Amino acid sequence: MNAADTSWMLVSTALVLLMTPALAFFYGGLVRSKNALNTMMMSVASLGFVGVAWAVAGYSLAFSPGGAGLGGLTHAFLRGVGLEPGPAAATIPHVLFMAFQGTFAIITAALISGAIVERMRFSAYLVFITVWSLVVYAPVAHWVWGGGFLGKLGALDFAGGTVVHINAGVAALVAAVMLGQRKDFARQATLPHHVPFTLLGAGLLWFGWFGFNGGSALAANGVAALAFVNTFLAPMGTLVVWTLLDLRRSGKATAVGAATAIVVGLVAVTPASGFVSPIAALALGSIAAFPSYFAILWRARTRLDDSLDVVAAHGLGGTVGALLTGVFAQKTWNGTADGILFGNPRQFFVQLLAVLVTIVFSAGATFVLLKLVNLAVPLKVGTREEGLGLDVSQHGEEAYGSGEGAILVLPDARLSVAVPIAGAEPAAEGGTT
Amino acid sequence: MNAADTSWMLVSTALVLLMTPALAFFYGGLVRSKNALNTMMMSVASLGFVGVAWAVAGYSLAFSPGGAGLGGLTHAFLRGVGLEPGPAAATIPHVLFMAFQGTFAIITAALISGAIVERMRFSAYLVFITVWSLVVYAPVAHWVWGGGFLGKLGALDFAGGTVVHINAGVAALVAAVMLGQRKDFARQATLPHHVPFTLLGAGLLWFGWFGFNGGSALAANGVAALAFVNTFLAPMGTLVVWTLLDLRRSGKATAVGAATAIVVGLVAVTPASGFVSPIAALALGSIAAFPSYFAILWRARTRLDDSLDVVAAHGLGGTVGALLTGVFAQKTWNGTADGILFGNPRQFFVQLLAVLVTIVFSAGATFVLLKLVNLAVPLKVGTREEGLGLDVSQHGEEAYGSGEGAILVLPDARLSVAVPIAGAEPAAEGGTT
Amino acid sequence: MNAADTSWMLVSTALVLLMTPALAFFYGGLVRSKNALNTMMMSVASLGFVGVAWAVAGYSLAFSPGGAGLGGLTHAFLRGVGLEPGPAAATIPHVLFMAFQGTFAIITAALISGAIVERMRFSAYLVFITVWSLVVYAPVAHWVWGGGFLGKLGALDFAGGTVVHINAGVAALVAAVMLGQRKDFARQATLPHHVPFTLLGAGLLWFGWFGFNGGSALAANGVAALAFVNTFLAPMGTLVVWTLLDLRRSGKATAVGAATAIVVGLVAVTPASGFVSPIAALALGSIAAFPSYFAILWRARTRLDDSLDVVAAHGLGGTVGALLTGVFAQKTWNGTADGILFGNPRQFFVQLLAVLVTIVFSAGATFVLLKLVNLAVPLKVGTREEGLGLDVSQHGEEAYGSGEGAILVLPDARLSVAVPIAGAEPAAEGGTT
Amino acid sequence: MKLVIAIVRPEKLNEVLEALYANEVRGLTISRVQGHGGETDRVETYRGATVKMELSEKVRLEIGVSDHFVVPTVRAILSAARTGEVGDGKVFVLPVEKVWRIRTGEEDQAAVTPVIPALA
Amino acid sequence: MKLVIAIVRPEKLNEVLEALYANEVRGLTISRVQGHGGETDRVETYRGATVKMELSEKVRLEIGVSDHFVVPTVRAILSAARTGEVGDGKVFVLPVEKVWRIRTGEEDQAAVTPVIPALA
Amino acid sequence: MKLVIAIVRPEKLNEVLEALYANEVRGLTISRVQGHGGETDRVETYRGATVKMELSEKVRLEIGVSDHFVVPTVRAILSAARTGEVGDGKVFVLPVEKVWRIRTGEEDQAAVTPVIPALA
Ligand SMILES: Nc1ncnc2c1ncn2[C@@H]1O[C@H](COP(=O)(O)OP(=O)(O)O)[C@@H](O)[C@H]1O
Ligand SMILES: Nc1ncnc2c1ncn2[C@@H]1O[C@H](COP(=O)(O)OP(=O)(O)O)[C@@H](O)[C@H]1O
Ligand SMILES: Nc1ncnc2c1ncn2[C@@H]1O[C@H](COP(=O)(O)OP(=O)(O)O)[C@@H](O)[C@H]1O
Repeated sequence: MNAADTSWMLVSTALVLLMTPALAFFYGGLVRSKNALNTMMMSVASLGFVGVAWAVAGYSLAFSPGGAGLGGLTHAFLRGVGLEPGPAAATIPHVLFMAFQGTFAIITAALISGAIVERMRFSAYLVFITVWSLVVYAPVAHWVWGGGFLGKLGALDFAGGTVVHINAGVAALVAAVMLGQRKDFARQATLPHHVPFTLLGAGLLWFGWFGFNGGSALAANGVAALAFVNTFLAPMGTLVVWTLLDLRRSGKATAVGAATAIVVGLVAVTPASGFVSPIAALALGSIAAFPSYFAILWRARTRLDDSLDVVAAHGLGGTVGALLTGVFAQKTWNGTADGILFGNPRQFFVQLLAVLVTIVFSAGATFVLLKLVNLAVPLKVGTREEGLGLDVSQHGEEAYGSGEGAILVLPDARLSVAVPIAGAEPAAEGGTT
Repeated sequence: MNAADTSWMLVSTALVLLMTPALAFFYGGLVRSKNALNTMMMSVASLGFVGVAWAVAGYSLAFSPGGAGLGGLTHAFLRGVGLEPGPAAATIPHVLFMAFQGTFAIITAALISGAIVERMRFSAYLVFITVWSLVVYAPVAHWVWGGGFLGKLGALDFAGGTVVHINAGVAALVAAVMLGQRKDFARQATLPHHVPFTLLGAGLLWFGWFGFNGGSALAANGVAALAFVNTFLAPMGTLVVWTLLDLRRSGKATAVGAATAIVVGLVAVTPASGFVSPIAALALGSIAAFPSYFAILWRARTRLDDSLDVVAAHGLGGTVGALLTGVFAQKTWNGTADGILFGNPRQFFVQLLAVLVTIVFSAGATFVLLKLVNLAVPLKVGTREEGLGLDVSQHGEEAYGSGEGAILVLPDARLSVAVPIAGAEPAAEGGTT
Repeated sequence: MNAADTSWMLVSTALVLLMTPALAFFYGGLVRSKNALNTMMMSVASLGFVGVAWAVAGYSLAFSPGGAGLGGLTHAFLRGVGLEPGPAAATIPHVLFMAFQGTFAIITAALISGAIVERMRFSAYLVFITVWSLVVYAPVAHWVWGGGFLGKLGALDFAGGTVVHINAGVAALVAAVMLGQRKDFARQATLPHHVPFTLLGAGLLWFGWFGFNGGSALAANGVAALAFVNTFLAPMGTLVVWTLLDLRRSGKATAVGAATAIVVGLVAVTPASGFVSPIAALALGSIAAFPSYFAILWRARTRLDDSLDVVAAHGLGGTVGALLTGVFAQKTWNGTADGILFGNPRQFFVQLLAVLVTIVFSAGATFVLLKLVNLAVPLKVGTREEGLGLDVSQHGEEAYGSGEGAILVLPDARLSVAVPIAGAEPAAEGGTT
Repeated sequence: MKLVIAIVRPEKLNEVLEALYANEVRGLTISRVQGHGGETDRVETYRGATVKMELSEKVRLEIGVSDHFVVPTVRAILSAARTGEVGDGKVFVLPVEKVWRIRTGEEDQAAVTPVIPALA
Repeated sequence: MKLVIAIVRPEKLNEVLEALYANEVRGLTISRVQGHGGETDRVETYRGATVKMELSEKVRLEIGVSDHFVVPTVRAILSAARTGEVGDGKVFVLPVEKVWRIRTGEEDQAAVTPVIPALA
Repeated sequence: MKLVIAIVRPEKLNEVLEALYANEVRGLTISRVQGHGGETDRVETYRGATVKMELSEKVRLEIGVSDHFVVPTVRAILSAARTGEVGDGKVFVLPVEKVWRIRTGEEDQAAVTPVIPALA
């Protein structure tokens, strides 16, 4: 065990965990205020439900020895996951590796929620993401990182272009289609109720992403530094290009656009971060701005209510990143493989294959899962509840309560006996205890 | 000195420092908007006043060699606290250990404020927490961690179940009783004015808590990883159980509940984090949801205006955690001691003793201190100021100013001479400088 | 290469990057809501534009071998910046050093924006900060840290008192004068629209500043711990003094004041952090409260619309810190140089010289640059746009949209063909896809 | 038909509402407003700037009532909203020419009598 | 001159505005209000406290019109704002004695006819 | 008794208030509203969606005055609120039947004359 590596991985794990609350704010700012809490809770809940599922079975399915398609149950309930280094990371405690990977499962499930905000029944959502993390996320993680067939084939995915972003993006697409549109979609303007939250979310996501990509080196070494610096540069390129596209289109550099650009750049560099040179990362980030920018414009003209554009940002951004990894990868930087630009076109096709396999599996499995969940609990809330807002209808709360006209419902029998400590006398002009 | 350990402790200290602003948002979101700044300032002020008191005398009282009950003044004004490792932590600079421990004192004092929001005179509060950190916090820290009698007895408190949470929870209870109720308590509904802030606070608290518990290993080793992972798992368990309890009770999974659950899970695992296995931590977190959940429901029916339920979350959560440490502790994981489940019932009673001693001392000392402060400055603001809100009455500010009807009071003589640099000519259509 | 140092520098770089979004909130909370996004975007844009400029040329100009006044272009486009340690930092990857320094350039440019909020044309701002980072920031960084003449002279600037804070403060002064006042300045009260954001910003800035100062040791060693702990103590002193000054002046401890105090303390300790003892840092922070406190009061009576008091906080705070470094520096702590108090008055005059050189150069160069930008794009928006607010006029967005009276403009031809995936049938009572 | 407009203290709103419901007045509309009158101004400070806040938070109630309901309505407000300190607010009664209930198109008196919810 | 005051559901606002514009009513002022009537209360829970929310979000329109415009204005509102469920709101018509347009000082009828923006 | 209702630009509010105070009008109530009239719409963009904002921010003043105060009140508003550009707003004068001061129960004229605070 190496203390320096452990130190970095402790930090990285904390950073990635922070990304899920960050996502809650990124998404939460983009919806209407009557759905703010529901949207945030879709991320927060993942921290609980997917996290527990990960400890119970997800980690084992993804990372314990098994077949080409799925791991076994050796590590179910964290059996055999101890303080000594595990097989996947030779210099840090096994249990820390488990937690680091758990943060990935949590945020991947939470990412999906952006496509289905403002209309999904919360209990159905809880069932959906919990099971999804076991039957969709865990297998794909196994294929790429857990000893499965994509990793063996040589697919490069440093920190989760396929496993996390394409996977979530495709699931988001399927979920958006299956739930159908919000009742006001394309009928009424649904403005972001709190753009500063979206900027806050983007800032914290970037911060956390240093752990996501930099931590995927599983050590505090040169590869970590490379992944880190690429995570630093790529979104800068995306942000500049996006801003210029915005200025060119309407003369206004939008803040929602800037926040989106940062996320798209981070998504795109994720699979590439440990494999390409820093200047290539800057190029990759800049290039990745274009498809997502225009996809978002185009999506708004379709009938697809992928409400917060998860498909354009994560699905498409992840795909572009995964493919460009096959273009820009450079053995002199990563010691592993070259991409097209450095004379190895094969890598590109391996990347393409990994992308396609992930798309097909994620789409199919998510579709079946949602169908099943729908049998147990209807996925969508009623039109009335949608109109009232999901904060009140699903959570019994308002995000920004003013208290006007709020009448306290006194419990049947307000205890008239004093609480035990009530003997102490109140200070000063204090109330009567 | 070990660089890897230093690296981790630098990070941990920063993380714990961040918890106090995080707490400002956790608490600040739960009050009415007219008291938002006051509530936040109760945490922020602790960063200044308790921090300075710590450097001046608190650290010395807690950690310099002394008796069983209190340290000496050897290290007052940081004398002898240098860059070489100190006695308490052999591999990191002494001065860093001092800062790390300082962040604990700061947040412990700030935690108390949740019980007395919306009514305490700010100047009285400043005096109270400053002195409290010296006469209540420092001794208890000394008993458990500074070479005092509880540590010698074998009480297990990894990161502050007794020192921080029970201590703050009990002080909160005493303070709530002595200040008495807010004038609207149980008369009017006082809704949280900004639940997203509470979620933000909970997210940042969790993030910071990795430094709190993980850093309490004082090194980047296996114990740190264990404490870290337990801090990762326990709140997940609490969050799931709390959500299910909420759904069972009213069909609505509240966001305030989710934020509370995260904190309760973190509190409960604090004393246990370096002593129990990960799966035990998950169990411990899940179990800890019950007492706090029902205590909060019950408290609302009493006359006790512990406004933000510090007693239920920290006092009770800390007690449950400290006792369960005596149940779940496992020598094969911690190398130190077993709990009941592993054949050592004695540990449970040592834990119980530590809890009781802390409760008695904290209650008594806080009571006397508040009585004394009240002689100098009345603890509670007048009813009028309470009605107006403490932001305006104590801080002369509004949290969310619109500027309507705000008239700028011009200083008696607005300087009509130009400022020195005013010679430079204004650009474009610029104003007249 | 040293893994522990790399681990700490990875974290530090992430922490400093976070400071720019933090600044967005610190500043964003202080303006009126109609300018909230514009103010935040002034920081966010720096992450893109200055970041890219840094990779393209800024890093090379500042840190590649060159003359006394400016580095060369050896490292333009990051040529020769690899994973092996570079000349400036012997134990961490060169590319990581580049990124760490890049975060400094980014925030320095963003700091300026506080003086010119609510009135600068956004496109002119983009051009300004991008070029400024190359022609003002890079040279000054070279002088002090890149092998230039101020470093050679023995000027002590641990983490950027001159390079960052005086530099930004002076540029802010020049920019405020050249743009002229806002139309409502001194006519109407312009209240902070969201003080909690300012507190959030201050909290996150403090957190990030541990990387800023602690990371400037470029290693996880005793110097890092010293810089870290000084960054911990100094703002505490400032916060206490500022609060007491506030209480003395009006009986109210303002929250905006507390946030400002934290920043002033951080600014002042920046140049000193690795050179003075912890108790001296506490003293330094306490002393630094006075000049900035009274400068802010005084500024409000002048005609200078340095809207968010960048000059008083950063220019003056940085100057005080740089000079006090020459007073409190202590060889027994830093191994480098003593200050006046320890018998070396020469150091004070070297500090003074560095301050003056920076002021003169920054003022002159910023003046010329703004004149040139103004030829291409008028710096200031029109009075109408100012009245409407820069969020709408420059970004086409509102920070807090309610959607009332917002009519969705349908694209000319809403695609009536279904999107590809629309074949899948909607679930439950779902909308018609 | 009359329109009763009342400006009251926010902290008195709940009491006013209860008094109105007790008097069978169940249809009403409220909004947050700011008022200026004889109250002393608050002073606030933001960095160097001192600011006098000349407006205080109030709540405005708007209640359409048939003529014979005016007196009980006003009386309920007057007694429930009073604290006796400057700033308690005002009540205005305005003439109304016509009222409609949007849901049914009912007019005048019928329009302002709310349905009693099944479980009330 | 009359003042038409309408309380409608927020989600119906855009339809109401369109209906008004279609009827040449282009000058109006709106505000967010909260209403109480026959709607069932929402229940919310914050930790131990259960709270009954007796007010629902509404939007209030205020439209100054000349006499012959009252009927089309009211008709437009009545039809556009209706859902048929309890809570649709009310329309009040009040007499107005005098109107001024601030920009020009024009009075009465002239004051409430908005300029047609060049490109509309 | 009359009720003067004025819709003005938010940036003119302070000037209007000053003009009113200068004319001894000290009791009033304001609220934030949004208006539609002849002003050109703002266009905003949120990702793919382009949105036309048809309402502009305004402030609404409501001032109960005795009859002989109507003219000076209106005159003060008209001159202080004018910019000359479309969107300056309107003033309406409505008849009031009765006024009460809640604090004292005083009626009509007496009810709208604010106490002069000791130190004013
Ligand atoms: N003439 C008026 N027209 C409209 N509103 C008024 C008028 N006078 C007072 N108000 C409202 O009533 C509130 C209380 O009035 P004020 O004169 O302060 O107290 P009091 O009625 O107790 O003498 C004010 O804040 C304002 O909202
Ligand atoms: N008498 C009234 N005066 C003023 N506003 C009223 C009155 N009655 C109802 N309203 C407003 O109209 C809204 C709808 O009224 P309600 O009685 O719930 O439904 P409906 O008109 O469909 O019977 C209320 O929320 C309230 O804002
Ligand atoms: N008929 C009306 N009824 C109520 N409010 C109106 C009416 N006409 C205009 N307003 C209000 O006055 C504001 C300015 O009116 P507008 O027609 O734009 O400008 P102007 O009065 O300068 O011609 C509007 O935004 C609206 O708030």
